[in-house]
Amino acid sequence: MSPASRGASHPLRRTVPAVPACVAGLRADAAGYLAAAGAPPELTEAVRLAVSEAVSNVILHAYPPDDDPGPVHLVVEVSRGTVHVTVADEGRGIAPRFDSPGAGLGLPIIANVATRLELGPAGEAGTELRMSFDGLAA
Amino acid sequence: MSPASRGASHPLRRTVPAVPACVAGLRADAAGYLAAAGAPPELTEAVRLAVSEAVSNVILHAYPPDDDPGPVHLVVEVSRGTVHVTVADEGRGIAPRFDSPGAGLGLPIIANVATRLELGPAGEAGTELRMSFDGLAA
Amino acid sequence: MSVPADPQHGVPFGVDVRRDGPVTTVTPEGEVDLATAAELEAAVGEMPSGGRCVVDLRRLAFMDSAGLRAIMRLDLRGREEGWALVVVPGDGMVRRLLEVSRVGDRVTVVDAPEDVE
Amino acid sequence: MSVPADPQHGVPFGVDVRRDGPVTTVTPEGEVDLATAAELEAAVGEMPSGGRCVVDLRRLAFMDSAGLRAIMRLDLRGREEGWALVVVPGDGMVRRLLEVSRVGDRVTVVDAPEDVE
Ligand SMILES: Nc1ncnc2c1ncn2[C@@H]1O[C@H](COP(=O)(O)OP(=O)(O)O)[C@@H](O)[C@H]1O
Ligand SMILES: Nc1ncnc2c1ncn2[C@@H]1O[C@H](COP(=O)(O)OP(=O)(O)O)[C@@H](O)[C@H]1O
Repeated sequence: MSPASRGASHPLRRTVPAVPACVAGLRADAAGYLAAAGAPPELTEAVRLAVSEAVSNVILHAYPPDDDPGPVHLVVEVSRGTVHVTVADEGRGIAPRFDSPGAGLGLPIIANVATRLELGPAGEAGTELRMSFDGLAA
Repeated sequence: MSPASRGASHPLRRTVPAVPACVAGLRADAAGYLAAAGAPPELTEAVRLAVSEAVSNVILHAYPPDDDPGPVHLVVEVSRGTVHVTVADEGRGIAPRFDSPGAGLGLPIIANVATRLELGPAGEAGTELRMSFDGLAA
Repeated sequence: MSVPADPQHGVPFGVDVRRDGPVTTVTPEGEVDLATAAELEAAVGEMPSGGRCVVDLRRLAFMDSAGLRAIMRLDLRGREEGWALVVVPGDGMVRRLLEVSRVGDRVTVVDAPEDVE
Repeated sequence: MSVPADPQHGVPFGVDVRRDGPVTTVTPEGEVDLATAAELEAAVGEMPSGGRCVVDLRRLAFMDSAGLRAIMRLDLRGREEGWALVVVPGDGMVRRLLEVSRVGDRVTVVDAPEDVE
């Protein structure tokens, strides 16, 4: 086992308030973790983009705009050649919204760069988005 | 085992050309299957809406507009209190599209009415959307 | 939602249109989806500036996002052409869809056509 | 994509703006996301009708859908106000994002700012 893959055996875990300034740090943490795990650049780039979109969705959609921001949770882990990324919130759950500040781009971008995407409820309230990415040499 | 739940043990499978006229028949087939399986009306209604959105997405997005329509595959099955619905195509795969004829409503509506949604590649080409719905008495 | 007795054989789609001076009432029946939403939208036809279009959705057995998009486009047309769109969603799945998508926050929603003004 | 040596400490976001008669060249550096896209959009400022705004994205280390939305809004503003938007995406992740989202079909894309006309 190389030092890189040993380093990757502990998941990366972050919980921060969901504000626009947090997006850069979370995607950089995810990219740094994967680089240390020996991921090829295309894979790291796909995860950077997906984390950025998923965290932005939490900031834009999970909590009522006038409330104090709630938390966003990020977990990145590597297992048998696959990168697993989870972005979760404790917000109001997914609903279609005509007044969306986005343009319906986030989820399709994630579906495009990830191998697989899973969306479901998170604990008592909120949304959990799990993404997996193949392409890491085991 | 009631006759209804016996009837539900075989999955419903349909493959038809992805044209607008097919949406009504596929969601009616799904609803009829669930009614026969003894599903409560709210659950049947959620599946009807999700099937309608998922099949519409295949018609709108999976195949290049000028080509002959490709197939849409629908599978509905019931297992241990959960309804599993799969809608798959053999098209170009998910991509974010600014010129989308939709408005980014389909996937969030499905995420809203389903318990869980999973999106990934289907076989050699195309997209597979799996949805699960809790709430069927086992 | 009024589910037809046999969902395989629902009411076929159709739209009833009544024009009464400045008020047009459009009442679709059956199911609004990708195949039928354009027909609902087209049924509104020419509207006089200052008029009102009441879209009565209470007889629908089903509506999906294709119907939401038709309603949003009609709302936009009304704003541009200077007439008012009023939607009567009933109390079934159509109302829930309008609420969850917040389309109900953007367009005028009433309980019955008589309730306007 | 030019990944900074240490992704934790990328180049801070900034926008260089040069106005030369009818041509404004806007060159952002760093990463465009929810926190910085508004700054990119605002940097374009007042544009003369008949003018041209070149947005040179080649120095970006990262861009996501917030950047795509900013570009689409600038394109719309240009069409309304009568000036042309030209985007220089480089050959990394920004170009791939423009291509996959088809934003590259809607806005004018060139390989280098000199390539206009
Ligand atoms: N974490 C979330 N919490 C609540 N709603 C969400 C969340 N993520 C996405 N959504 C809903 O799903 C819709 C589609 O998301 P997305 O495809 O990312 O579009 P956008 O680019 O408009 O953000 C959003 O408009 C929003 O209504
Ligand atoms: N089966 C599919 N094949 C290819 N692309 C798809 C498919 N389903 C969805 N998409 C893409 O995902 C985007 C978002 O889908 P959705 O939320 O359902 O939005 P819309 O209401 O615009 O159809 C679509 O604009 C399309 O680009």
